[in-house]
Amino acid sequence: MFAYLVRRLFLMLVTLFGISIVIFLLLRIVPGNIVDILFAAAGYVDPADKANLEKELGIDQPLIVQYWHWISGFVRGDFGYSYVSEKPALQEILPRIPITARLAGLALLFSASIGIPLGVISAVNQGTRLDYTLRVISLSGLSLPSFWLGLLILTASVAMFGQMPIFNPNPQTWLEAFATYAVPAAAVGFRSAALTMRITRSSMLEVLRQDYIRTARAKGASDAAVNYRHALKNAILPVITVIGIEAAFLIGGLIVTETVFNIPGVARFLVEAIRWRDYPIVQNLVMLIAVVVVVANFTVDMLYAVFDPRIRYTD
Amino acid sequence: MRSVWALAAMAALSVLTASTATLAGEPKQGGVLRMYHRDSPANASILEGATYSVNVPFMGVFNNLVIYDQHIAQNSPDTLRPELAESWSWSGDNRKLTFKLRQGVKWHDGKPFTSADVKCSFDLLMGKSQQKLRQNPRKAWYSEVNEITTNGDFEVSFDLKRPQPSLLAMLASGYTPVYPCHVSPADMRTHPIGTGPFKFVEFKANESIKLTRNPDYWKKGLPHLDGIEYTIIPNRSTAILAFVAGKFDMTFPTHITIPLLKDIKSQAPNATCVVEPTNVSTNIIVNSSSAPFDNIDIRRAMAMALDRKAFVDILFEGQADIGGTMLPPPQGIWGMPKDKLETIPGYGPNLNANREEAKKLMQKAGYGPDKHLAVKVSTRNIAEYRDPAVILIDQLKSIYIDGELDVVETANWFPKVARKDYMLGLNLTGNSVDDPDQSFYENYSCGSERNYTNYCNKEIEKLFDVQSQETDIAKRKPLVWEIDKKLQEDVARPIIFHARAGTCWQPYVKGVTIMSNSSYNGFRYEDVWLDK
Amino acid sequence: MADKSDLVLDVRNLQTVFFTNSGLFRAVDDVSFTVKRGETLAIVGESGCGKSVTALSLMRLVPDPPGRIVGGSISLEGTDLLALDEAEMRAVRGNRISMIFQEPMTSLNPVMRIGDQIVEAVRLHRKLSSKEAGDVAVEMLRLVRIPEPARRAREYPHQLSGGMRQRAMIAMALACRPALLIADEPTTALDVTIQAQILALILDLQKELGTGLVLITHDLGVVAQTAQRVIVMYAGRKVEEASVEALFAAPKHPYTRGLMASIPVVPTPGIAAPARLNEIPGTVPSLVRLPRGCAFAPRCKLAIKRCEAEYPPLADWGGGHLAACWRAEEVAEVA
Amino acid sequence: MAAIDYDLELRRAGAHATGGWRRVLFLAQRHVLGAAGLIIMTVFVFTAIFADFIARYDPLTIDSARALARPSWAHWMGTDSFGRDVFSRIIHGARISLAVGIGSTALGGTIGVIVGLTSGYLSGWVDLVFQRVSDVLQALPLLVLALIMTAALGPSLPNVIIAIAIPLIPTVSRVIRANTLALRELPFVEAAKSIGMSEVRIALRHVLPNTLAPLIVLATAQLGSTILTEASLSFLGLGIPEPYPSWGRMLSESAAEYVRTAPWLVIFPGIAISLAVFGANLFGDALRDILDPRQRG
Repeated sequence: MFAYLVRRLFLMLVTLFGISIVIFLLLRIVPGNIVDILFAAAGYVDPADKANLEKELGIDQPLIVQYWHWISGFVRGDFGYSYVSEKPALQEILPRIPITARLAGLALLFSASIGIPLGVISAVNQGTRLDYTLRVISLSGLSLPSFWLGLLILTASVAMFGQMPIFNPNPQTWLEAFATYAVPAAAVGFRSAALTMRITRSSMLEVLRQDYIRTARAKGASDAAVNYRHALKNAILPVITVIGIEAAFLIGGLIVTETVFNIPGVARFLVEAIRWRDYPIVQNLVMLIAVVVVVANFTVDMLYAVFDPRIRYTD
Repeated sequence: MRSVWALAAMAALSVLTASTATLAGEPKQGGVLRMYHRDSPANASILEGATYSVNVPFMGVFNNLVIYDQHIAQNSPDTLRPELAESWSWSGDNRKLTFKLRQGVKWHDGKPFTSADVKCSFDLLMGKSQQKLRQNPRKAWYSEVNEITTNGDFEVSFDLKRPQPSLLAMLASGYTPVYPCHVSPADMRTHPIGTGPFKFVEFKANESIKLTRNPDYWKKGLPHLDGIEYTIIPNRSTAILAFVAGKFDMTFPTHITIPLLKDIKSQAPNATCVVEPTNVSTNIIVNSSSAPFDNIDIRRAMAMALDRKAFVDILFEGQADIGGTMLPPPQGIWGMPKDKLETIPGYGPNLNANREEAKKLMQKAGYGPDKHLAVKVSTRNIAEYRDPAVILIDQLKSIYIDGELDVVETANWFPKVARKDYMLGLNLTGNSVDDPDQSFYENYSCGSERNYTNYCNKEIEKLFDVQSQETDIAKRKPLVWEIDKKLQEDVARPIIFHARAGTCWQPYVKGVTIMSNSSYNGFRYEDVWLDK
Repeated sequence: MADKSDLVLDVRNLQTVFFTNSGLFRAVDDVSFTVKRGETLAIVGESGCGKSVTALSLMRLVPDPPGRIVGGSISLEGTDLLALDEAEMRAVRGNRISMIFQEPMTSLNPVMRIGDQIVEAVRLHRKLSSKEAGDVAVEMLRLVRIPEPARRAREYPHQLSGGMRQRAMIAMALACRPALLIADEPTTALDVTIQAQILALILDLQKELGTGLVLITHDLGVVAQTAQRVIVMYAGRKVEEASVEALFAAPKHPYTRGLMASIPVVPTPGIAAPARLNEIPGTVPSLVRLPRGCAFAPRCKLAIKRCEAEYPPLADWGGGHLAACWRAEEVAEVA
Repeated sequence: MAAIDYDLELRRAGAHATGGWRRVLFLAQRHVLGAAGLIIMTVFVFTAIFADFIARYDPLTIDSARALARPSWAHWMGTDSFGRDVFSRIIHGARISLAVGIGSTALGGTIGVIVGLTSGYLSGWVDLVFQRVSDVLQALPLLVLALIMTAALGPSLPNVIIAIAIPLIPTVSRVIRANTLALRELPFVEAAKSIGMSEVRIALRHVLPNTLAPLIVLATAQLGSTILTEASLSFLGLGIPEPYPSWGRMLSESAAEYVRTAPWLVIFPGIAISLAVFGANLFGDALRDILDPRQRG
């Protein structure tokens, strides 16, 4: 177990190192830098001013120096200063994380609490009209562009209630807080709920064919007992994996949803930072996301061990 | 010394009358004005910015020496009002402009405002001070200024190389606030300190900008508002939905396109909406240094093929203006009259005749129905740029030119233009003040940084100087028209149209005036109030 | 025939079919047999002959679709199982009739503790508290000779060896003292050394509890060791039925003869003969396109014209020795 | 015992449809949703190929006189703010969506197969490196990667295809690698090895064909999501540039402003995207059921 953990940890570090290189290089390949953007906003380019600014920000230095400067800072928790706001990058990033985390958490909750039960229902009623209906709904969840859905929701709510769920940074009541996040979370969560449902369904179908299900029936167990006590507990594993992976993919959905619903979370902030070529923000934020993803994957593997007594990491 | 103290006093009086006239009823004190902001400005420093994304939220933090009357829509030399300067006067040779400064004004951090601050600000703008602006887009405005001198704590003079009446216009722009000496340019970017009606509270990038009432504002009883809060919403449809749903008291100024105005009117019939020219021209930058547009015939043909009315019809449902470099009348002060405008090739009313002529020019250059000219039209990846470019490409089809849109990201746009790595570019030029000096020198003088096309015509340059020194407006106007016409005929930077845009606010918002010939100067908001 | 009250199971003319995309598949075709209290009936045949489907039919666990019991009756202790509704059938399953499956590795729920799985079986049919049921589970584990039963009860299937798991399966199946136990190839997947132990255990417990046993196997050695009577199935049909002694002494069906061909000497009961089935030339016919006549005829050395035209009826060749062959009497001589 | 209609039961099981058209027809009945998906996909592909004949107007021609016309007989889906016919644009947009969908799936799939095969077959350090690289790619959010890629490459059709294809590679290569690893141990591969077949030949002749089913399943599943990714990129302003009628671009921010004054500008392209993706997903699901016996339900 210990050896396994050490190995996993090492691989995680290797992956993170790779990500840091990839994101660092990608950003430098993207033409233009913050100075170009600042001058674009100012409507002129002055080569001398530009060179000065680049020197001031340190983006005139050799790549290896820049990389070392960044990564050593990141490891120490020193994220540098945002090129745009000139505030500490950490201070820019941190307050936005809980917003996105809440949104993502709610979306995942939505996805799990709707996707798993519907997936089970669909599987145990395989081939019935109910199954078909649920499958069509779930597939449509995977087919609707989330920004389109968000836009329609917004428009409909203004048209019908004269109100719209726009982000409220300081909700007064619990209800307000819920309203702030629920609708956008539903818009993102619809897709992952659909995905969760599909995975649950196929996982359930797979499990329902297993010998031990027959054993359970041979004991005289009822359908409900077979489906929930025996099958679901086994079928949940792949679902956990998918929810874990989906957590990473959720970022994509969050970007457009945060844009449509104007939620000042990290996802939209990341896109803006890419647009501004704000290296300290983009690099550190992407690394943070990568750390979350890598840790999430690791957690999923550990959860496997909890849910599946067969798995003991000894490798 | 020709005194204008009297004039200044009269002007000060008219500020009072104008404001009382425009504000129906007794202004109510209090309330926070909630607006949305169209994007996240790079920083809070107006002197370093070149977009009204900075001006709108932060103009209220500052004062100028002089300012255009905030309640007269058309900025003109007649609407200049004193602000931090109590009065101003020109020397007899018109080469020295002296301001008497207001006393007892305090910066938001409590330090007193003096003439040193004025000198600091303009030395900073002229690049003469120890500290440097990270960017200084309007350095050229002060190219005729020799130096700034102070005389005691409350008098300051601008010493000019030659007479330049337009200097006052530039000093009155929202782009020309007075900065405090004791705050570094870097700090001004993150936490601006001014003397204005509103104090800066916070600016969260991509999220919000908050200002609060300055209780020690030197204009007693102002501002009426307790504060202004901007929520940054880059997505226009979301922003408009939120305004319609009553989440905001006011839209971002001049952010509502004409087609969307109908939408707001139908959804929020009580809202007040005003449509005014923004003094932003949409134009074509032509790379005349390389093929194919080094050929004047092809340049002319392109200019003649433009169906300006179609642009205006499609993008503005007819509500935009066609003119030359200067914003056309009646809102524009310096624009050519219609009859003069129509004598310029391509501006004539007979489109078919123009296009026939354009085709002939193209054939002369060796192109025709069987031999089309392939052209790339570069533009920025912003709807305001992209949409006219799409129309342009469609129109060029009529004269054997096959255009392809080349969408360029903001970061790459200016480097690309500077490299001359384009054939045609669709460009927007915003004029911060409706003034020929600002427009001509900035965009057309040899070596100017914003003269993207590097158009350089020494003869015209001389004419620039002539009109610039003319103090009599009536005499200056024909000079300006002549220059404008010449610029269009040279196809220096063909102007397609001058945009208009709408601003809407809820009926209880009072005291807002949208400027009709500039979208950079009207956001002091000290006497805006909420009637609720 | 023995006393009617002594009969635990009476299967008559059982017919189970599968509707597949290649046609109708008669997996069990008109099969009848009985099992007495404490008796062991072995069903033998090659894989695919319908013996497992017969077992599942008895449990009414044939997956539908595609399978369906379409005819006959299954009488367990006088109750016709085919007439019960699903809820009534559930009350019987695991209670009066239980089954042990071939694969101990996959037949236990991997994420449930062994004890819990037995407890579930008990509590489905007995009104016991979970503690009492837990005690029963440990008791059952002890009964199947699992050392340290209390500790094992708290373990998961993967922590047990194959043999242990099969013991646990047996414990589960017998937890409610069923009248009939069906063991579908219970030892096939196990090591040879374990096989005998498990078999011995089943027989011991059967004796102890007086349970009727249907043992499904393809291993004639096992049959000789354990069963009192044998049914031989081929292509979904019962082709021969006899007491073990009679069958081994003189098989009346060429197929049975073929099955025995690999065994060097006729084994005597009680002596382990780890003989496997010999390959009979040819292949099992497709159950969809069965010949009109005897299904074994194409592979049969004794086949005559009549075999192909007419299916031979099951006839009693003396002493309850049934066989479906036109030349039953000649089988024993043709070696 | 209730009487049983054997014929009916057998028909239900598909016994009458043993080959050719009858088999196809049966499968269509069995997988109604999949058949619907196939029809949608066929219409979609057909539309893309014959866009020039189906569209009633040139999708690029601007007509100020007809701007923002409501849906009518002349303009079935109305016109946009430039007076361009929305129906014609959607028809032509199918081409772009199809090009992006197929292009990036094919590109990502091909590279993924090569990487997966090499990685699974050679194992050792090659495998280790590929595995880490795909770890890296998978830890980066797909849309963020695509965003940076399009920013780096510039917005054009080929670049969008590349940007969307790259994040696909690890997904495909993982599946192929897993299959390859499993297949390597199988007797027929061992046999091929024993008769002296070269490794490359074994990989191409024996291993690859056997990973085809999961590959096809994966590819159809990805087809839909690539179309969605393109739409999201365009929505964020980084997809296929104007004036090409990409569906995502048609739905982008500026079009969204017309959601109430000219809802047809928003509704029809949205339906087009959803329908195409829905079709691809339905078809992919059915294909998985048919081709991947393990998943068959």
